Amino acid sequence: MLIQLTDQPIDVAAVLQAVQADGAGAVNSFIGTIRNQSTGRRVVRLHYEAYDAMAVHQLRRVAEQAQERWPMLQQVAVLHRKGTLEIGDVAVVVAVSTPHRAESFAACQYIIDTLKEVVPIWKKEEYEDGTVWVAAHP
Amino acid sequence: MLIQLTDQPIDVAAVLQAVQADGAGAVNSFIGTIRNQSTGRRVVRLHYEAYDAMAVHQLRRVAEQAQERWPMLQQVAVLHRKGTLEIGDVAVVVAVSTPHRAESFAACQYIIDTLKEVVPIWKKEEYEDGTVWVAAHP
Amino acid sequence: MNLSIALFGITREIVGAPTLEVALQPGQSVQQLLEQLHQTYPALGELRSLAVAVNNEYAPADALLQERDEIALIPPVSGG
Amino acid sequence: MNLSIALFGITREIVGAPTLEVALQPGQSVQQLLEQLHQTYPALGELRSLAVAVNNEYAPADALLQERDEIALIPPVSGG
Repeated sequence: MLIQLTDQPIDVAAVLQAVQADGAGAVNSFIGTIRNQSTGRRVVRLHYEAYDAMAVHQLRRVAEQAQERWPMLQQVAVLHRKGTLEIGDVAVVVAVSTPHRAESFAACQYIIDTLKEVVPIWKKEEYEDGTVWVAAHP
Repeated sequence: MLIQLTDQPIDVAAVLQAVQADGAGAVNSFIGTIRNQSTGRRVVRLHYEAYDAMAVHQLRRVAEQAQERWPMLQQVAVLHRKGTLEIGDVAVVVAVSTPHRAESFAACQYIIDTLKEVVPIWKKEEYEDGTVWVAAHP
Repeated sequence: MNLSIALFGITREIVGAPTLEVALQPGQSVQQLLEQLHQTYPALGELRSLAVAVNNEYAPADALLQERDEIALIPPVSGG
Repeated sequence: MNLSIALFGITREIVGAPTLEVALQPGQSVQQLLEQLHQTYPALGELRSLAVAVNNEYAPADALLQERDEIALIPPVSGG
């Protein structure tokens, strides 16, 4: 299991390599990148802040929950950036390997969906005329 | 749109790079690799044979169908190997980018599921004591 | 009319050649081609499915064949 | 007892500091801590949600706090 919260660029190819296994015929991966717009506003860059210890603990827990739900899951990798990211930068990578493909899609989607609900990481979007903490207010 | 049927190794990192777009926040990819076993038998290697012209035509059609179903789809790549592949080799890569993540999972899964139903590519599994054309017989 | 039919995978092995020349009456259908092939090569009938492609598209059973068509037998595909 | 509460994102900006020292009666709950903080910092009440983490886990409202706990406020997360 590869779990990482990092202020360095994520090497996606290395992550995909890490989840490959001779018994796994399927690798599904999700890459979240920084978009140039959000709810109609032009985004200049993003700032990610994390509660480091809890974020790593919760990332690991999400990966473990996926392994419990999909016991055939062979390898799991979840990596998340923190700090300042520019448009196109990779913010998060989830990659899983399973013997067959349906479970690889389901497990990968479960991990990214759950990550976004429980892992204490916050992003502040920077526009040309200000900043907003995403999803903070109703 | 990147569509390829090739007898050369697939550069997964280059494929992922190819589908990134500044307006796309989500990239989902599926990588199919050669497993060391199939229905309980130990696989030594695989031989892929394709009806080249029709396979490329059908690969493109599947990608176009995905773009019709998910108009927000930004980039699509579908690459398939042919020839002899060893355990762990990448046989197929599907990668799509979309503004939001749910559609990236759905479109990628649609493409690989449909590919496996309609694209004229055949694999012959080689075991230590023989070979079998996969799925040929009931 | 004389048709040249491309063969792949297990159909190529059943017939023992990568292409098969077939003489048919003009205006015969996909269905009639398949019936003729099944009689000559009974092992084709043991396949899980057998489709015919005409000019890179799957052809329905009632499609009529023409001499200049690019025709292929498509046994169960197993890509991915 | 004196608690040191870690702040992140918008809660850090609302309070204007990365940690907050709070004096509470021993045996107070998460719920009571939140009520006290809402009185001091009304802007916390405008958030879509506000959770409390104790020792890296989300704590239920009735969880009792202890002086050596590692406590943090968790405004709506937005990772990914």
